[in-house]
This record gives sequence, structure tokens and C-alpha cells, in this order.
Amino acid sequence: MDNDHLKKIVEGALLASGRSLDIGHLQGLFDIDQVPAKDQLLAVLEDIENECGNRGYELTKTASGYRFQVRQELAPWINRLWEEKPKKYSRALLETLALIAYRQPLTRGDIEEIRGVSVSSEIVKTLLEREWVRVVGHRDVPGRPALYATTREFLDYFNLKSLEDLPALSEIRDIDSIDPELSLQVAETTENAEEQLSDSLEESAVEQEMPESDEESRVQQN
Amino acid sequence: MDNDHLKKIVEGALLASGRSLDIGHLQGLFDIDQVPAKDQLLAVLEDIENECGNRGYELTKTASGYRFQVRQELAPWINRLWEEKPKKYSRALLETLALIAYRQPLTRGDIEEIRGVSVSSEIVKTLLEREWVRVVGHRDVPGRPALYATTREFLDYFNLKSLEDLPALSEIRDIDSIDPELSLQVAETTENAEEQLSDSLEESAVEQEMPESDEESRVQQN
Amino acid sequence: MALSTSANRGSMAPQTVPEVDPSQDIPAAELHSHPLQEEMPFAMIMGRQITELPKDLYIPPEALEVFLEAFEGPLDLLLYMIRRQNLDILEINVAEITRQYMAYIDMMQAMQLELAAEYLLMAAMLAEIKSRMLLPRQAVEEEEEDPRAELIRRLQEYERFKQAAEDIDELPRLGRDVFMATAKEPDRQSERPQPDVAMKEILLSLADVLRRAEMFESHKVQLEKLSTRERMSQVMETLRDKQFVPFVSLFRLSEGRSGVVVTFLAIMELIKESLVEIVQSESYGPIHVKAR
Repeated sequence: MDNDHLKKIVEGALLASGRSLDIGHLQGLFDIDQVPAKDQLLAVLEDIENECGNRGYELTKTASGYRFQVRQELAPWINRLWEEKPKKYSRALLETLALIAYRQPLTRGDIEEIRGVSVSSEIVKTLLEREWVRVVGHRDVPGRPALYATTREFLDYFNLKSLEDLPALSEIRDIDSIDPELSLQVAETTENAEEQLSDSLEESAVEQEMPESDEESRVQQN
Repeated sequence: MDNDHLKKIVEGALLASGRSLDIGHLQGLFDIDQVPAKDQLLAVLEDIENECGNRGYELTKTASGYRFQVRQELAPWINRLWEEKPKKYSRALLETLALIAYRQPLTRGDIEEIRGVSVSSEIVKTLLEREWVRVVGHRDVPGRPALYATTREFLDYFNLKSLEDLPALSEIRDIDSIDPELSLQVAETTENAEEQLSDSLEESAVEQEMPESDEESRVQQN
Repeated sequence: MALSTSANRGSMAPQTVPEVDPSQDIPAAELHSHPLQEEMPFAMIMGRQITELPKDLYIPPEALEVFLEAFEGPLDLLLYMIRRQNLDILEINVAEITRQYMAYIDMMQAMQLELAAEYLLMAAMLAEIKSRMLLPRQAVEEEEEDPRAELIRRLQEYERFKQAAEDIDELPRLGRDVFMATAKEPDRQSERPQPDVAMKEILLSLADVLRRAEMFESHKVQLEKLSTRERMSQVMETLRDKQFVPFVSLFRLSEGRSGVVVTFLAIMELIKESLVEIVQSESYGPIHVKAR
């Protein structure tokens, strides 16, 4: 099959499907004796991407594959299509989501510990229903609390290819009114806590690497 | 606003909306002092239409406005997106069908009596939709239950001229080719397991075939 | 545009007024979230304007609920105090705060007791810190961690994720900043293919059923001659939706003697199973058959 025809099929499939398609999905569109090679598909996808240059949409790759999406700079006009404004999420929900994204897998108790307030069931329910978060296991302590991790849908929704694309976690900031001696102590205790956390990360099989806070810079400060 | 920018907005809106947009909708995307004239929009739409010439989609005008549509000629590939593999009928469905074929006309109650478990509505519905079975009357007892019989389509599918062409019961016995006494024993030991099996099968009429317990080998061991 | 509501979201400085989810139900309070207009009332409480957040931890009781809604908990509130109001946690008048927080308890009965408990816990923590700072240091001092360290560690850790939440909120989001591009799909041509069944599968299934059934009531599964059962179905089909059908019309002479016998047996069986009724209005009169 020539590349022009292939391109049309890929274009059509991406627009018709309404979701991201990966190479495997695209190959599945063809008869068994006509399946295009991965390289050929990648070349065609690159062509398509280049041709979008001056258009109202672009080809993007997210966690679950390729999709066409309307460009961000057009949002002010596009958003007038809908009666309702795009949903705004509460800080409580975003903070909970951030903790799960950066510290996964972790329990509700872990989240409450860091946020200093209880996490409402409503928030957890919303995150699960949106399929941004799922239960990946249970911690082996009394009560066997659920361990939460983010999903591919979460990455897709926020336009991320992988967890590594998350904005880097900010450094720990000094609390100004505390003298330097004290802040040293603080950094030490924090590091212990981090070690424990990364231990728990290794325990469960979550494949993605976390964007870790840059410990080096903190060490230099000290 | 220049035509290039306008074109991007129109393109983006048509792709994002998922429905047809008319000129009024498109004009509604703009601030009151920036609303493009109808003529300008029509010109832009024509541009967009022309640029689709060699792509996998086209701009079409429907009764309710404009929308992008994946080209019909790509249907053979695109439709694979939604193609589902044929599933297998459950054991419960096959047993029900067999009983209707050999004991027709009979009611659901008759089938349940012989099979020893209830027959789900889903199974009956599937058989009726497949047009292998139909209702030929009602038994004159309380509730007036429907009497089921097989159809011409059933005979056609299995290449039978009439029900008399169905394999005789003796042939069915041959399939087992087991000493009746032994088979009775086996039936007793497996009775509970089988009942559970059919119960779980009942839940949906269509599902994967269960790996049947290999009675023959077990019989030989006895 | 959604982004415009957070002019300084990207900066590290906490906002003067934390954003409040507008969907949250805050009774008797009008909140606004513009960080720059400090003259605007932060909240209306019983007709009185609250123009700014408190400068320290003394929160007027009538405003407490609103403040609690505005902050994501005591850590958030403390962070705000430290960063914005240059609150020195060493200088807190713990006795005063404790007295005030205890007074809140009564009010809390009717409000969000659970949430308030977290603030009370914080007050207790601050009080503990303060009291330990005031105690004369013992010789074992070295081994003892500074009482503030744990609180500071938590504040710092919380601040990182508060920032992370804001960063995530900034990411281009599907349906707000970018949009899935779709076009109408071509007409669907294929339906899901029907499952294939082989006759052997049916026979095997029947064998299974019969084996199971034989165990209990072997007499039930005496299969009649198939032709009779089939003819029963055919007769039922003929009678369907009809009133009375002449008995003789059910027979086909072309089928010969055996055909007539089969039909007769089928009708007898149908009568026996109460599926049809048979009517003869007078002796030697025509016989009619009707489905029951």
C-alpha cells in the first residue's frame, strides 16, 4: 500500500475513533497480509504531524497513543461552543491527585498525613470515577488500606506521555524564620522520610519512574 | 481577523464540537465586535473544503450545518475500529438449543426441569434473535408459558432438510462411547460441580467456552 | 478563559486570598478569588464585610467557617501565615490561641466538627511546641529534636505538593485547553458476526444434559420419535392465531399412510400435553382443533 493511501486511512481512523490509537490499533485496521510495518506507520504519522503545521489542530502523542487535538491557542474561541464553562477542580482534589501522581502508590492515610486534613471519600470517588486513579494493591498493615496510583487516562487527560513529563516537584523551601542549624536538622529528617517512601514505591510494581525532587541541589544548599 | 486565523478557529471548532455547526454557531464563537461576516465564513469554509482534497476526511454540509466526515471509501479500514470478534455461545445456551430441537415444542419450564437449572431470559432472547427458535403457541396452564420450536433458519444453518435429519439419539450415545454404568457414576460425582458451572454460565448467554472437565480420562482412571 | 483566574498562580508566593472552589457551598458568604483587589470584601458574614484574611491566628469566631473553607487545612493556613504575614511561630501567644480555639468547640457542634478537629490539633501542636521551647533546656538537650522540626518538615513537604497541585492545574487539559478532534465516522457496515456452532457441539451438549437428567428421572428423557415431535411443532404452527381448524385439514394425503399416522400421533400427544383442544359439536359432526 502506498503512503498516500496509508496516510488517509490513519488520518480517518484517528478522527473517527474519538480516542488515542497506538501503532497496534492502527495495524489492526488492515488485512493480515497488508499490515504496514511499524516504521512505515511512524513515517506516515510524522508526515501527518508536519502537515498540521498551519492548521487548527495538531497530532499529539499521549500515554495511550496518537490523537488529533485542537490547538491550545484556540481554546478562547472553542470554549464558546459549550454552554458550561470547563470544570474547575477544587484544591483539595488537585492536591490529592498531585500526591498520588508524585508519590504513587500510596494510601489515603499517606495523603492525609502530608495534607494535614482528612481526604473526603467524595474526592477519592471522583478520582476513581474519572479513571484518573485506581487501586493497585493493598498495603500489608492492619486494615489493608488501598494503594492508589494514577492511570493512563490521567496522563491522556493532562496531555502527558508518561509520569516523567510531570512538572518536576519543587525543592523544599526554607522556612525563613528558622535558623540555619535547625533547617539542617529538618532536611535530614525529610530525607529519611523520602527514603521510606521510595522503599514503598519499589515494593509495588509501578513501572513509571517518578520525577524525583532534585536532592543534589538540596545537598549543595546544606 | 485575517483569514488564516479565522480558518484555524473554524477548523478547530468543527473538529472539537463533534456535531454539525452552522454559520450562526460559528459566528457565536467570536466577541461581539469581531464577528466575521457570513461571506467571509463561507469563503473560509470553501478554502477548508478544497484543502481536504487529498486527505482522509472531507467537509460536508448537512441539513444542520457543516462538519468534517471521514471519507466513506475508508470504511473497510475504519470499521475495523469497532469490529468485535464473534464470541462463543455458552454451554447453557447450547443445551437449551439442543433440548428445543429434540423435544419441541416445549416451554422454558420443561427445559429447566430437564436441565435441573433455570434458563436465563438472555439465552432465550439470543436464540429468538438468531431466529433459530420461535414461539409456536402457549401451553394452557397458569401463566400460559410460551412453547418454543426450532425454525427453518435453524435447519438451514445446520444443513438439514428436516428435523428427522438430526442425528438419532443412538448417535449421541456413540459420542460418549462410555459404559452407561460408569457414566452414571461420573455424573454423580460431577453433579455438584456441573451445576455450579451451569449456574455461572447462566448469567450471560454468550461467553467463552468453559474448559469442560475431561470426564473420559477420569472414567478411565476409575 | 480558565487561566485568567490565576494571575499569579505560577509564582511561588502564596496568594493573598486562596482560591476557593466556587462549586463549594459556602452559606451566607460571598467569596471572590481575585488576588489583587484587597479592598473587596473577602466574605460577607451576617451583613458585615470581612475585607481580609486574619493577620495572625486569631480568627473571629463568626468568620471561622469561611476561613476553614478557604484553606486546605491547618498546614495551609499556617503556611499562609508564615509566608504572607511573616508570622513567627516562636512568637505565638499560645495561651490566647488555645483559649480561643477551645471556645470554638461549642460552635463546632453544629458545623464541620471533623474539620475543626484538625485545627484544634494544630493549636495543640503549637502549644506543645511553645511549652517545650519555654522549658529550661536539660543536659539531654542534644539528643532531643527541636520541637519545631517536625512541624516545619510537614509544612515544607505540604508546600511542595500544594505547588505540585497548582502545576498540574496548569497543564493543558483535555476539554479546557485542548480538545479531542473528531470527525463523523463513515457508515458502519459490519455488525458483530454471529457465533458459529457445529452440530457436534449441540449433540455433546445434549449428551451432557441427558446424562445429568438420567440420574434423577430417567423416564423423563425418553425421546419420542423425532418425526412426531417435529409434526407437533408443525401442527402448533398451523393452529397459531387461528380459531378452530378442521381436524381433517391437518392431514396431507400426499404423505401417505405413515404421514397420516405421524400427524395423528402428534395431535394425540398435543392433546395429552394439553396443548390443543378438540371439539366436536354433535355426534359424527366435523371435528375441530384449537390451540389452547
